[in-house]
Amino acid sequence: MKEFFQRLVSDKVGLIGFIGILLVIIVAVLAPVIAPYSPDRMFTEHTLEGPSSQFLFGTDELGRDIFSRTVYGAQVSLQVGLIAVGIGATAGLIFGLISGYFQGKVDQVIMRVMDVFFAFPDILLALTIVAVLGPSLTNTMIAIGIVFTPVFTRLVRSAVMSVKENEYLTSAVAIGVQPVKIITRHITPNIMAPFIVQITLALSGAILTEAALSFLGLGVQPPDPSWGVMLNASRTYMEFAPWTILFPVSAIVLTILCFNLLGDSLRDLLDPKLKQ
Amino acid sequence: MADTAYAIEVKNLKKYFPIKGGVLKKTIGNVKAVDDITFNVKRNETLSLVGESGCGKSTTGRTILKLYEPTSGEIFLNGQKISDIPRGKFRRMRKDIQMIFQDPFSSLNPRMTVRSLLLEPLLTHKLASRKEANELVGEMIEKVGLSKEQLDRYPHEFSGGQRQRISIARALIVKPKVVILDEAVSALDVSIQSQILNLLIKLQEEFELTYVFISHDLNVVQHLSDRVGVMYLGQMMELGETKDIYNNPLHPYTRALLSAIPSLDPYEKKERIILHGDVPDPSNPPSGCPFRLRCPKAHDRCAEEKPRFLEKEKNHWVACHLFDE
Amino acid sequence: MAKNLTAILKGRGTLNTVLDIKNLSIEVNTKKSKYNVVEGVNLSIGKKMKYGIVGESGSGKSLTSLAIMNLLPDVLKVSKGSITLNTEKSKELTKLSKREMQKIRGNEISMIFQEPMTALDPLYTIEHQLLEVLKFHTNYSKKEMRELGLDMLNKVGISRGKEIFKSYPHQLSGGMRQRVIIAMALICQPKLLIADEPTTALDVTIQAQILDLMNDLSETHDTSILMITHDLGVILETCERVAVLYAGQVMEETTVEQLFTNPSHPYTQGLLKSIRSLGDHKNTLYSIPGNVPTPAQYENMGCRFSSRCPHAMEICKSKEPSMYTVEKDHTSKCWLHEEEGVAYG
Amino acid sequence: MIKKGFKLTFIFALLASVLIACSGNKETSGDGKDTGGDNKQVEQVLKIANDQEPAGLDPHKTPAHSSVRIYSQVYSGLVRFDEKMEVVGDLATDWEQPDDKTYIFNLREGVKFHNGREMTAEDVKYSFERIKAEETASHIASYFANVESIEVLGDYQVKFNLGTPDATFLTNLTNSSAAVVAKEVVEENGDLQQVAVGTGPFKFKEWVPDNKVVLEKNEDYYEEGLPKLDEVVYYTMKDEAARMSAIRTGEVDLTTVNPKSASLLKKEKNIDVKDYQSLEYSYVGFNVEKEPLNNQKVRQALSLATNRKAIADVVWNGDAVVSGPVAPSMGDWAIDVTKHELYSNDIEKAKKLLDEAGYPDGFDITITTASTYPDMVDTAQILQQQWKEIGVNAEIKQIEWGEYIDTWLYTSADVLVGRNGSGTDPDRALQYFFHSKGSANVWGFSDAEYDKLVESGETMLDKGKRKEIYNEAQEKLIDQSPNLFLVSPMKYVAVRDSVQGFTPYPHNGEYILEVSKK
Amino acid sequence: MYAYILRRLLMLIPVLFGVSVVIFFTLRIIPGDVAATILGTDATPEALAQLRKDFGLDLPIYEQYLQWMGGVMTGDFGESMRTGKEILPDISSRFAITFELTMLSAFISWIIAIPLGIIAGIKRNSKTDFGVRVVSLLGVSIPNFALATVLILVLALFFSYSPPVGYVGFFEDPITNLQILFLPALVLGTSMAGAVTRMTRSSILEILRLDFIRTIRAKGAKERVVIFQHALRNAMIPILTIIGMQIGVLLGGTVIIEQIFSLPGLGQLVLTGINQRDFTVVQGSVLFIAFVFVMINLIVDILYSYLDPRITYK
Repeated sequence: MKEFFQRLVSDKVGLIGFIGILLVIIVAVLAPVIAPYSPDRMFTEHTLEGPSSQFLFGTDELGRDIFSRTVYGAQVSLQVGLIAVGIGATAGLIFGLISGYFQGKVDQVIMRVMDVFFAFPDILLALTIVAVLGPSLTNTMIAIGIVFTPVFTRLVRSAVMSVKENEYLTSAVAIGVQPVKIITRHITPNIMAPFIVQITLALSGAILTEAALSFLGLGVQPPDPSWGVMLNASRTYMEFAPWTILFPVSAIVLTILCFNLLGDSLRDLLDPKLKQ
Repeated sequence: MADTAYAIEVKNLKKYFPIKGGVLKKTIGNVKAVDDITFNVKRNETLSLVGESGCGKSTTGRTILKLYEPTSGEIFLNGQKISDIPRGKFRRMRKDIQMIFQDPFSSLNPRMTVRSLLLEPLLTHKLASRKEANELVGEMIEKVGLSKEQLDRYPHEFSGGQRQRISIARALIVKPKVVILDEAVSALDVSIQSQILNLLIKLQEEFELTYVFISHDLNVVQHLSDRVGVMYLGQMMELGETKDIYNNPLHPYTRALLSAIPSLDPYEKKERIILHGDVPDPSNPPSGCPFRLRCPKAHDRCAEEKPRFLEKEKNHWVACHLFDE
Repeated sequence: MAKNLTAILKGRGTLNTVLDIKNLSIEVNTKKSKYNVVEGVNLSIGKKMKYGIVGESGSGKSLTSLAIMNLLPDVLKVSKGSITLNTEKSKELTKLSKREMQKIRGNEISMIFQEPMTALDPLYTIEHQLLEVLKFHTNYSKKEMRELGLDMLNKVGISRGKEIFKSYPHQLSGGMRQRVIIAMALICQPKLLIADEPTTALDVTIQAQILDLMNDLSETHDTSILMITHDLGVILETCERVAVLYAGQVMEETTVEQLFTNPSHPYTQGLLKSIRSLGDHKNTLYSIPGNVPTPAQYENMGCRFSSRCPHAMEICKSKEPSMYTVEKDHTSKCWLHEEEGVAYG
Repeated sequence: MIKKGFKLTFIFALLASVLIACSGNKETSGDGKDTGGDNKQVEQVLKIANDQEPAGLDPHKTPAHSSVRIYSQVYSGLVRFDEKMEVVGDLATDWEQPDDKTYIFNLREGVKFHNGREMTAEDVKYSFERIKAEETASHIASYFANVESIEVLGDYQVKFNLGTPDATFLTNLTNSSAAVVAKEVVEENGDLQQVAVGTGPFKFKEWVPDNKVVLEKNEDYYEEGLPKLDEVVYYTMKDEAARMSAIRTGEVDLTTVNPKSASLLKKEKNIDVKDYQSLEYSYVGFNVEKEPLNNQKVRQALSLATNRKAIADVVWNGDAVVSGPVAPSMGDWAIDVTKHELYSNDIEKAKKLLDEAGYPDGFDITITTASTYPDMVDTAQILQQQWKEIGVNAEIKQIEWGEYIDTWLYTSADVLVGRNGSGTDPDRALQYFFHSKGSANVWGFSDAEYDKLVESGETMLDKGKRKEIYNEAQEKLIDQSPNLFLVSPMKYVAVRDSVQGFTPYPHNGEYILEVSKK
Repeated sequence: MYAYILRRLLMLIPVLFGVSVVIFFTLRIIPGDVAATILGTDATPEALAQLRKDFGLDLPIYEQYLQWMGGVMTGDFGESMRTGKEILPDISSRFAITFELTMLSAFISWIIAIPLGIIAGIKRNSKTDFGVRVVSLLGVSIPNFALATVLILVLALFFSYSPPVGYVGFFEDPITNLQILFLPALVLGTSMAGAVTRMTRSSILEILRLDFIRTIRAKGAKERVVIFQHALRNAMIPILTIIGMQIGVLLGGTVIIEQIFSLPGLGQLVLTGINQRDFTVVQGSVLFIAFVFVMINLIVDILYSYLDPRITYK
């Protein structure tokens, strides 16, 4: 772990990503402290005002402080990302482990079901699920989680299969270790590298998917300020009041960039093939 | 039927790997990795299986260990027939038969400390309480020439030789009766190899172990084994006492193999038999004797008839038409 | 093919050298660490000579060969010393530009590697990969190239050349691939062939075929061979001179005959002893105790073998010995020779 | 393989530059300033950006605005509104009323359907019977529910027999959906969703789904010299940014825009922005059968807590007027609500009412609205803020259109934010939406007195008296507050200055009959 | 090979069957139905019931499914509930647009990504590498619709340019067609490019460490030959996987871009279908997209064997 951080520090790209994400998390956690106003407080006399000392990033069409909303948006967007990816990753881990370890018929059944979900285009699947469940923060997260499950399942499954190629696994079988322990102690820790990389990338994917759902009006519900919601609302006013789009867009772009940079360099750092 | 004097008996063992093909993935052929071999290993004996890559020696070892299900034939462990015990049930018997692998870098789980690697077999088979187990681990690590201080390190902090010591400790800590060593020293440098070989011999005496030693290194095999079986294309070509095999090889393949070892004596004159061509594809072996395509002494009969495996001299078996008149 | 001692002696002592390595050091240079993995290596390979470098893994033998080819991985570089190639005119390889080096590789010096399984591009036919070398270095027509290629395959014992031309590497066995690689290495008639563990991955019967082939070819092609291996048997089988590498340094350098009959360095002695004791069935083998030091430990350890040496003295642990000439054509890097009073070379 | 890749790259780069070059050229010609070439006559093609794909073209079945704006150019009705919202003849030249319950229309002679057949009284009879037939499921069936029979008196004369006197009958006839259609076309196609054969100024030419609908000039249109345009093309462009960009660059000639975009376009020299007060108003609907909204005081408190001016300012950029159940653009019919007590935004009084109703600490409630319309979402958010002041904690639930309609229909939401078209006659605004048997009264609102009032309004033919009835009904409705009536917005149409003779009216935002291009 | 293709095609059946079941029953539990959306707020319960009957929505759900599937089996995807038009011709004409857009986007992304990935891979950990990684990821990081809107606005305001309105097919007028598709493809391509760059970079890196690259260098190959003839071709295999997946994702992911740029593609059809609860349209389109998606996967797998002689499907 320590060694890992040392290597992370030596990789500037990854470090930038890591620090960036840390900042976003801090902002999200400290949102009530940082934000000068409540994110849904409306100053109806001050709609669509440019940045000023009172409103650092200006105000939106309903006279709300964009700075406060961007700060709280970090909370909402991160929450969406974490929980959605949490759902997808956990389900994927379980299915993938079962599928990759036991193979045979179980594997066939799980993978065919995943194929079915995989065959649905992401956005359309999310859209349909949200349409069924009704749009809300929770349902958005569930929908994105379901959409991500097949990807994680496939990844975990193939990682399990490649771990199974290692002799330490044959060795564990030869020693007589119980299948459950083989999965938990020998396989799971060794598939974590690609799994974690996928998680960082999926996090950015989840935030973007939420934004896309917001564009279609099916994402996080107002007045909750997810960046996707802000972005979509401000599209109409972009020309009239560019700051309404500038700040949420910057927030989303930088955050996703950081997740990607981190994931990218984790991939290099954790990939034994690229170790020098 | 089984003789309890033998630690292991293998009778007419076959292990075929199916080749799938066609629209419905039906089996369209077989790779005959192990094709009807019979041998036994006495208690406290070291039997080596030698041969070139693809000859089926590893598959034999792994099938004995029930890492593969045999296609047919019988395997006995200490007189008990294990070939038809389901794998799940066999799990508990695994403490009697252990395995040491070739690659010291991939045979230890990189995410586990040496301590947990050694504890695992004990706890799995409930051979000791956690406290006792910890003591046993300490004893064992010292027996293989490492120190207790090294227990909390991870495998990557060790050199190849040290890792192989850890693997040995892990295999032996459950006090098995039989150990299958699959190319256990092949990946090591000469100076380290001899350390490990010494250790293996020492431990064999101490724990009264039976070894099945699988290797392609004929020098090492000569040093370690009581008896040697020479395999080619899934079949046993010759089996006998080590000294008989090395001093009086009967099978043309064994002779070629032994002559191919580079000599270490600059003054030694050696008759070198250079074999031509490569080992045939095991999914499509030649008719009759599997070695006939490369055999300098092949004749018509070799193509027509598979040679029988006969005891040509006392305890010296060979499968070759030259010795079957 | 019995080894004839007079034949060994014939090739030795040729003053006319193909390759001269002087005081070569190779350095690991990353942001975190900087140390030598190869240090002060001197070698000189005569025309038509078969020269061996023997050493355990991590001894730096492969890095030395890669340094000659200027193919060291990015984190490694030659920090000191020179590598001179004497063909028509002598060239200092460490100072050549990329392009000049490209002209030498595969043409004047060629190399074969350990793993025939992975040394060929899986996506191209044998024909493409074999003739590619000619395309890089000559102006032959396609037809001429094909003829040369088939001829070369014939020479490495592949008679069905036209068939093999059309195959992809995965369709060939290990021995066949290694033959193809040798053909590739020799097709431009290089002055020096570096063989880095060419038979380690092969079965023993195939190893015998390949070593036999290399011996034949070097004689018919006037090519010098630098054989890199961990297997003393292979050295004895093929080479005339040998350098023993340990922990990045040459410990002993002499003729093959002298090395086997009169090893001078305790490491060489130990190595030979442990191999020879393999013959005694089940008796305790002679073994060199301890482990090979890692490059990071090299600094301030005096003689790098001192930690494992049965003869180690106080001075060995603190001070690095020099190279001593123990007899004609025989040098060894050990403080014992100082005691014995042999000449410092 | 590799070489091929490079070639492709090169070709693509080339292609990209050609594209940009071409588009540059097109720019100049698209403006119509290109005097070169022999075609000096300006193409009389009007390109309109349609913000939604038309749902279908059957006038009797499709109320969607994106459809109406198209089929209203293809079909004609018996009568229409003129610019002063007076009923004038269209297919009927004139009409007589032998009694309160009978209308006889004299039809224009020689009017031809676009398929060439002459339109006769039979077609009028067929059309209205189709509207009334249950299997048609026409959205305007209720408008003509009291038409008892239709008689053909001659080729050019048709008689409508009503069950009761109906003051709204003529106004209802002006509705674009009360169109005269050709029987054989219906029979041939099953319905008229994909085809359009009418008697209007434009003929249906083609409909490329999600792309465009093309209408061409009806050469046989009965009014001489009209229409002036040769072709009208409705491009489906759902994205406001795309519409803005297209009107700016002259890719389209006419588009509706939102107030903020309108203010930007007003600065452009090639674009005229026309506005008109719409007949729509935004509202908050309550499920008056469920607690706590079954309590009139609660509803009144919410009305008092609502600052309608702020909604007009924030959501509509200030370009909306506070509205009652009848939109102010209906002129005389609408009462002045600004002075109404419940419109006073008196927080104290609101709190007091809540207290009296038994909710001193307020309550929790969910506001449902359609994500399809940003104005509704914004309105909901403002209400959420405003109601917070009296302790009402609202959560917003945004659903998309399909579900919204369902929710509306079955009143499965407690509070619904929406927008109503109040129609062209107060009868729709008051009876249709709030009579206890009104088709659109989904709120569970039921008041016997009110019912009687609006029933009498329908049959009252005296305009003065009728107005009084409706004034009272409006007062009553505001007092009961089954819905909160919020504001009625302005509508904006941006047109290129090459478009001549375009004026939008509240009852017809897209009157293009006399439009031409220069 | 043929056996392999045949087997894969057979395996499509359960997948597509699964897709059909999932989509069919999911749609049925979405609140609201086509009748309600057609009649809007002018709906009366009687009118609604009539319409529902017209659409067969009053039948038991499994019967509806069997009817639909029965039709699909015989190539009859049914008729749109909304327009009464046959669906299949509509789907295929719209698919052509979405497919063209997808391919164009993919193409743009390759042009951007593959050279960048190669450069980054060769100059690993250099400033160039850093720059390339950040730039390529920027494309991924911007939500499509934001980039599209900004692009439209900037082009209109500062260059007085907007893409031509009204879609024109490629074969009617290729230049106009490409003009219409260029911007949306650019937006989609930019967002795809990041992943392709990343994959190119890491597979180039991986390939460059393989033994045979050293062999090729030892043969005296110029760097250009090493990279383009050997490394890139080997790297193409994992890149192809990504590309295949992306084409699949794009096929369904163009919804937003189609809406913004007013392209009458398949995505819009599905979206409107969902919004209007036009079940038959959604079912048919999704099944169609799923079919194309799995076919693309199959084609990618077959391409592997073309690129890589080691892969022979039996």
